[in-house]
Amino acid sequence: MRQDQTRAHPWMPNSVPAAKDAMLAAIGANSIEQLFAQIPEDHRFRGTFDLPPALPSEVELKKHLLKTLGKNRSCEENLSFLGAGIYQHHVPAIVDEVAGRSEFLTSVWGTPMSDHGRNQAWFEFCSQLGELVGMEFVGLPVYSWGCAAGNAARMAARITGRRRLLVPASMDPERLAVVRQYCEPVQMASHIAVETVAFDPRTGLLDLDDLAAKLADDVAGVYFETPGFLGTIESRGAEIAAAAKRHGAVTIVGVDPISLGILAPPSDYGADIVVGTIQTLGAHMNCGGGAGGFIASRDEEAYAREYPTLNVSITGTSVPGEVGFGLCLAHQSSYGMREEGKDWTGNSVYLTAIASAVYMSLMGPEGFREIGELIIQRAHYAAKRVAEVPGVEVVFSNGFFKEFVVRFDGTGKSVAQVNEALMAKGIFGGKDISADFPALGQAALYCITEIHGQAEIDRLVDALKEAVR
Amino acid sequence: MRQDQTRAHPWMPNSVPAAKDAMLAAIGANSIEQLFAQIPEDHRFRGTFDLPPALPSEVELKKHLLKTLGKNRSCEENLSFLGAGIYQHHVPAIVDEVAGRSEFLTSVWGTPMSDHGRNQAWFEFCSQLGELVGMEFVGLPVYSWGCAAGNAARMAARITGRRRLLVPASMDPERLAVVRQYCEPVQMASHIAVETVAFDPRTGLLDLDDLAAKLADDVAGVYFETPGFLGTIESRGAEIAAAAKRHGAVTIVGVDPISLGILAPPSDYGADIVVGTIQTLGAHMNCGGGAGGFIASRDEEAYAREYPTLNVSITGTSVPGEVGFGLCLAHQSSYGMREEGKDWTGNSVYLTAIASAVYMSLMGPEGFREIGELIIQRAHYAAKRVAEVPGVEVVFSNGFFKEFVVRFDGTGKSVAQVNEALMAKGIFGGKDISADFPALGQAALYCITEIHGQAEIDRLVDALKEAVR
Amino acid sequence: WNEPVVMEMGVPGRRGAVFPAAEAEVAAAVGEASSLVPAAMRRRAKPALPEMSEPDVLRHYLHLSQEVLGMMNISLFGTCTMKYNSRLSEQISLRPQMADMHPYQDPRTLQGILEIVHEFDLILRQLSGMDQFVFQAAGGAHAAYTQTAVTRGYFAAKGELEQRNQIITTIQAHPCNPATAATSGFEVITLMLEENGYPSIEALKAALSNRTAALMLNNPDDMGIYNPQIKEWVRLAKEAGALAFYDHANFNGVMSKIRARDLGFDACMFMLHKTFGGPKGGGGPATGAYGCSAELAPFLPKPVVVKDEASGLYDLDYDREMSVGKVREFFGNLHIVMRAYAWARAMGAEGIAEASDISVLANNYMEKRLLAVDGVTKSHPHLDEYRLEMTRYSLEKLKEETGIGVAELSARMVDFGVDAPWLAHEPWLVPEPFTPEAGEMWSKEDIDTWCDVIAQIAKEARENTDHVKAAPHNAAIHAIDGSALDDPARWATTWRAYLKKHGAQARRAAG
Amino acid sequence: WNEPVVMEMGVPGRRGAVFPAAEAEVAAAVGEASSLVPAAMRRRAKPALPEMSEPDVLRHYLHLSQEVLGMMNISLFGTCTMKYNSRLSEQISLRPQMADMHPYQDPRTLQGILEIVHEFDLILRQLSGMDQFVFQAAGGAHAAYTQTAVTRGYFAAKGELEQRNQIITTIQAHPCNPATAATSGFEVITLMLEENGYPSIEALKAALSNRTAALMLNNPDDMGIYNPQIKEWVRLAKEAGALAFYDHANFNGVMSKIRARDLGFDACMFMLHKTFGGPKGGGGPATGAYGCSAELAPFLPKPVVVKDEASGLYDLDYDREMSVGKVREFFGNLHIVMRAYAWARAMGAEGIAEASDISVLANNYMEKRLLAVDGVTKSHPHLDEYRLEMTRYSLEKLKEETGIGVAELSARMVDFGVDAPWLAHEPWLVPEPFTPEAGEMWSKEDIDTWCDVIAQIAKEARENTDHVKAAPHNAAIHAIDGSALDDPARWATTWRAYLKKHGAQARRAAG
Repeated sequence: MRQDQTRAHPWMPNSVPAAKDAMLAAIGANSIEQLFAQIPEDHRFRGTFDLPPALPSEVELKKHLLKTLGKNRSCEENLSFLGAGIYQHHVPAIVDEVAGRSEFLTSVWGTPMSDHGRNQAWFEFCSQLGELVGMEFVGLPVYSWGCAAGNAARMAARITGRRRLLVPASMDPERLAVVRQYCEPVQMASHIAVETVAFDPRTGLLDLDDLAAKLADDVAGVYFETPGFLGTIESRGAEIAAAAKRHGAVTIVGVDPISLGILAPPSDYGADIVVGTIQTLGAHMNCGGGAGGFIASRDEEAYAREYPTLNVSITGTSVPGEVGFGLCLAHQSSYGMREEGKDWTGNSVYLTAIASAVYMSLMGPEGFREIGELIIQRAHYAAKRVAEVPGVEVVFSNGFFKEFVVRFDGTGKSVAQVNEALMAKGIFGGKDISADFPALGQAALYCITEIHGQAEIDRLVDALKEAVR
Repeated sequence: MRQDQTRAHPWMPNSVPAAKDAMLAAIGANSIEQLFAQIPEDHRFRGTFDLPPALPSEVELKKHLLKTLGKNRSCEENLSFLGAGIYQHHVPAIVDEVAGRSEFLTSVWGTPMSDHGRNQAWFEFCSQLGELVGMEFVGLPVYSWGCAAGNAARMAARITGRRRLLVPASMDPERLAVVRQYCEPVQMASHIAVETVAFDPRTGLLDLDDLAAKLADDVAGVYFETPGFLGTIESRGAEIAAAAKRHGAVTIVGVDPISLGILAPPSDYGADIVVGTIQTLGAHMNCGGGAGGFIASRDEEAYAREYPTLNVSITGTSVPGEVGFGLCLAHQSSYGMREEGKDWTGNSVYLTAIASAVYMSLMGPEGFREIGELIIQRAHYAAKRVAEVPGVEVVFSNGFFKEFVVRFDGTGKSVAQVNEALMAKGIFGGKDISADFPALGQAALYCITEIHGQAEIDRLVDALKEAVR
Repeated sequence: WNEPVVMEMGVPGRRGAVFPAAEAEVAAAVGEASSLVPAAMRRRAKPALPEMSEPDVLRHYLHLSQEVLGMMNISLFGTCTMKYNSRLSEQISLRPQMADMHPYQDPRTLQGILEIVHEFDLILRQLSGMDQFVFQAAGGAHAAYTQTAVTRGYFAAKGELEQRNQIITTIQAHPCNPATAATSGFEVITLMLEENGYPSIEALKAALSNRTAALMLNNPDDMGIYNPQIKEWVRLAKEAGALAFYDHANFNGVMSKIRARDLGFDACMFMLHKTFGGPKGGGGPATGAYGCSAELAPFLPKPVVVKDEASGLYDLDYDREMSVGKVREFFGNLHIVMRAYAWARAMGAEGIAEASDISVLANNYMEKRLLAVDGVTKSHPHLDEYRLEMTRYSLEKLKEETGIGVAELSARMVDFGVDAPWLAHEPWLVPEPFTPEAGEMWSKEDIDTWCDVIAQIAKEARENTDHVKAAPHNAAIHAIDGSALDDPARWATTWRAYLKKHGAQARRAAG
Repeated sequence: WNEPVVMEMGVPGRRGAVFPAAEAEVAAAVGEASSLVPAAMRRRAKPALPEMSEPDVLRHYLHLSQEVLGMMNISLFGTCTMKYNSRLSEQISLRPQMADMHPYQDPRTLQGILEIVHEFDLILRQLSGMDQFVFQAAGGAHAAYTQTAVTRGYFAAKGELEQRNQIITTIQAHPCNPATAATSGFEVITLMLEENGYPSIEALKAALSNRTAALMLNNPDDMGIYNPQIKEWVRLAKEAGALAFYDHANFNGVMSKIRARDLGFDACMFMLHKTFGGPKGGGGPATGAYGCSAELAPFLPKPVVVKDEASGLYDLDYDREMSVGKVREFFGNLHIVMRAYAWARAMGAEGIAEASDISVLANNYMEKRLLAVDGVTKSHPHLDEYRLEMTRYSLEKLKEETGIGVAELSARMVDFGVDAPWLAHEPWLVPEPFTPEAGEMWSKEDIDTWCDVIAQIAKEARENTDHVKAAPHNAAIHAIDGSALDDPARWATTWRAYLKKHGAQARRAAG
């Protein structure tokens, strides 16, 4: 066996003894150990780490990683109808290419001059997203849609000085859990009470009577989504926003921006703050790691001054006609004011913002229209076909965008049983929501995107027919 | 159905009607058809092309390509022992990264100043390869090892004014076929006669008696390889080169440079021209598309002036101390002299040269040593273990690098039968060479590289034991 | 070079991405798309996005990438522990078995990624002594937030949450600690540094009480000084009934040398996107690995990856009654966890220890070089100890003597093709601060080059002050006008706002 | 910016790629590696390669990539028909199902790639009218060579090869035609252009004889002029017993408009790496698709991909008795064929026709713009026809008037961030020639910008001649010293040779 003890590690240029010796000599130290003298001996760990063996050789490491990941079964090899917050949309190749460019991928922070290209790309992300949602002020993204909603709720509370938030009872339980986290538990003095507003069991839309009953002058914000978690397009957004406005509450709308080529921008129906996902704009699912959220609003100072995000503004330079980009309203962040800052700011999903910028540039207005039309048509086709399966029912059979709820009660099978049968055929059935929404029965949320052609939908229907037999 | 007739194609910015109209207006033409007026009507194709439907949508195109390529079974998912000129070596990730950089990938030709980085990378390819093979003059790569050997044979013929070439009878039939093509059929006035020299059936090495018998003062070149096609290391290179020299013939040596961390550079044993593959230096197999060849020699004018390759030289610039790179000896190419040029020059595998440059920089002297040691040890281990399988014999049981010949005659099975059994277990057995080398019996050429660990070799042995039962 | 803003580019009708029309049978079955959208919700005006072809979009963003210096040359970006980001991991991250995985797939189809999460959890447990890690936090600050959420859960379960509403931190702890504590509803008590470079035990004692929920701090902080009393701190905190959280943002300096749990901490966090070799990407996707003791584990956000030792199968445990719920949807940025796992495997225990060694050695070497520059000083100059992985320097002297401070230095560095270092988090305890970090990935030559640039600029500051002040001269753009950035009448985070506020003059000619 | 040559970089002992030691059992079974190498063949001196870490290698080559202009901005590189290279194809090319395929796998495991080859063959048959394509040639010139090899095989089979030892081409045919003909042992007869921009029928008749093996030509050639007598040419060639080969290097101008076989040609070739959207990569990996009539097909290099229509299975047919053998090992650069297939599918028949339309339209638009520049003229100015996909221009007038010719123009263009166009193959029939090609991937705006640069330089040539002559001013390096390149005492294609010839002075300080 070769002695590898002294072999330099490929990722550490200074692991060459000569480099270490030269640096030790320069600082007048005899050993590296000496450099750690300030750590008291009784703090030191002197044991051995029980770590798996090192794989400094790339050929070995690659083999190991591929073998391990090879135990996964992906949505590319299989046919997946899972959505519920993470969506299998097509990621154009140039999105990966740009986001993978070493310059962007490894970029840290320099000056507005040395970061110019990245800052511009971020500004372009905000600018394009602003066009989609119809808003003028857009921050850099936060971790997820849920986090964006949580931040927006806190913004509303700060703006209004109130501490109640109304959300739809049909909201994604996962996303709702995040919002509740952000709104703090009841023991905290600054707790924001999150209350759910019922939804109409026939349409999936918000129950306006229940909303009216709960709306009052102590409500900070009314949050609703379109399309909502159950897939439905909230058609009475303007009425909801008007009701909120009457009570001085902030209207917060959650959207999946990939729908906005055919759906009205929330600004059209009165949204004050818009939040949503950016995962659908060019991010891979990454087992949920593709999540990313945004916050947008009108460019009003009262709103702008409550943003917890990094914000990039266009500005001039010392040369007339030249533009550059810099952080704006930086001081209100936690970097500027620590605990006095707006919530907190930190690393988020800023590379995804670049990916999304590329995605939106590639799509343009017509790309968004086409994809929206294609998805809504195929989703309705899928719903129609699925409803033909004996015993299977589509709960909200119209007024949805890409997701719809399928109830299996009539088949005598549970969602789990159906999905097990589908999996055996290489199909990942819709997300089981029967535990979260018991009123809907044995229900699953199916998702259709542009990757599901008629052939794939027909394949699902055939498999379902067998599965429910 | 949407009318797509007028939809602009994503890859053609000017497919927008407005752009076409503006250009037509500028040139004063009424229609595009008018621009083709100079083509006589009876030349025009007026039919319809029976092409498969267009897939301008990337999501559809990707689906189609993945589905089609999904019918392949790759050497990553399977365990392959195929070599014989294309080898499954590990391609470091940064090699793909650099070769895939848009700047290199799409580069055409500008000026030495605008192409500076690429020219430097090419120079670095030549410089590093020169160190490996021990030569000072290295051209940019040609299509393949066989093409390089063919070009070298023609160089030898031009240098010596002679028209006989001696090659080993153990040579790769595929590579030999290319050399014969380059040496022209007997009907041509400039035909170079290619004659094979026998090999020792016990060792696989060149039969020096047969060589002596065929060497004469009309021989332009003696070509041999190490490791040779049958895997063996030609240990008497110096004697062969000396014999060639005595007769005024050029010694041409073919090498797989990945062996040169542990094998002597051909300059050490008298090579005048060195050729070989660059596929092993960072190119994917690509079903054979990874092939690439190189030509190197001492930096003597008589040799340099016969190169058919593009050649890049370092030089100064108008600023003292600054270096640049330019094409050297360009005029002797077919670009400079058409039919009077040295063979011909054209697009080759120049991007692979960059990949190989990265590969060699990453490897360094110790990387080449380690990989050579690892491969030769594992290959011998494999040979030893395979020889334990009842009825199976390793023909040249030592003195080889990464490939060795396995004879199955003792098992009563043909190579085809054995390989069929292996394939059922996800193993691609060695290349069947029984038709090309009938004297070796039912023989297959097995290849071991750094990707084959002991576990993979043991798996092969187990599978072979079952296969020959 | 003058790359236009994408909003100025394109031509009507030009297309980048196109999609097929729905299949004939699909269209026949459901009708026009517009008929499927409730009338009130149909989009009327098209979004004013650019209309571009694919090659034009690609080239635009490639050009922007060319206008980023980042880590393409030498960037000793402090407080971030920047590392080499293996291209192998990037390749693998695009494999369908990573990229095209859905979090709600049946766990039986997620065995590879769950194994990686679990194995990496075990690695971090070794390095920290903690009993369980989760990866739901999407950044280091988010992991600090996780700490505050877990703290709430822990004390809520004990019925003490209303009482214990204070979190103690130090002025040099990363701002995310006080900020997340405040966001979680806690009152923040900040201890100041004293002469030794860390707050005194007395100050801590004065702050601790039965209202203290937790201690949140870094050690060493950006000064590179290790608080040798930290064990006593933790003891005191626990004595007061509080939790102790170790923000390991500065882990490189103590990696393999100490373990948070051994020192008594209840929880800690690691930044996988930095310390463990994930790419920073300008700021994420990131992962804050949050680890804690068995006592706190029941309160962790759910789900947690668990292994059934009998079957060897991995699963997602959602059935955690005491869990504080979610800090973000799903399980975390698992593509970053994968990269961190790959990094840890490539390094191994010895490599990880060596990375810490080299990082501290290189920092001290850099210190030697920087303090040789006339005008550069360091924080707490009276302390003789070798600093750990970074040191805070000051240009106060240079600024006084020449007018060139860290802002001017940063701008001028760009002209040399090297990027500016991190300065310091606010508040600036040290005037004109900067905090480079050599880490283990930059060679001695790189560090020398970087220090040469500082020395050169310090020289220029005296000899050619105006030239430095007018920098950069060779960057993509010239010095930006910062005055608009906080002016409501002029800031513009979108092109829409820009056009609105700056009107016709905003429209530069494209190209 | 001053990136050192890699041979100057590194530090002894530094490592980039490492490999494990052989497993203990392996080592025990076979002994030391050195014992396995025959003593005479052991390497004694290590190769003097750089010793670098992985991040340093990556950064070095990323820096070099940044010093290439290429198609990152506007490059109207003539005679190459540059196209958009889809990034989707690049992604897919790295999939194991493409990259990790071995040519000697059982064809049953190659069905995907063989299907692509076969389907693409069918597409090219449609576009050319030919009966069979092969993809063994690794470039356009190599396809021309394939033609000469097939020509030899065809006439050898007829027993006429010794007699038919001449190939006729034209002075504007790509140099690879005469060069490969000569390499194959043929005598080359070159016809000169006449007033109409192509050689006369009379000249052809004079050249044809029973010694003629083949005619090899482009149409249009780089002048953009279509030879309307081409059908008659082919008829005359065949009447003389010769073969006719159509080099479709300039296919964009006639793509979908004519078919080589319809005009009577026996064979043709397409450059998949250019015309069909494969990346040029600075010059390959490339593919010359060679197609021919059923009469010539038996002589094609082997193997040929065939489809069994009954089973639908694809196979490699090696059993071709008349085959001329091989022009390169294996079946071709199938990863380039895959890209070309993807391109053809993305474009479809209509897209391909439109690409030709746009390409010719854009060329004529560019001509309008360029001829408006004082000092620019075009070849055969007396001809009124619209040119096809490219036109040859001349700076003769500008050169005479200002001393600025194409060399100076090219160098100066770099300063504007646009790349120089192709000038012309030798011999330069037109003085100071240049041959831009707009193609279908550059927008009208791009063409305008490019023409603006030419106009600007022409203006500068008169107003600030020395500035133009000293160009480039803003490139990675300054104008190179060309005098060393053909001087045996000074040229150096390797660092070894450089050190030898230039000695100590060659050693620049690294960095």
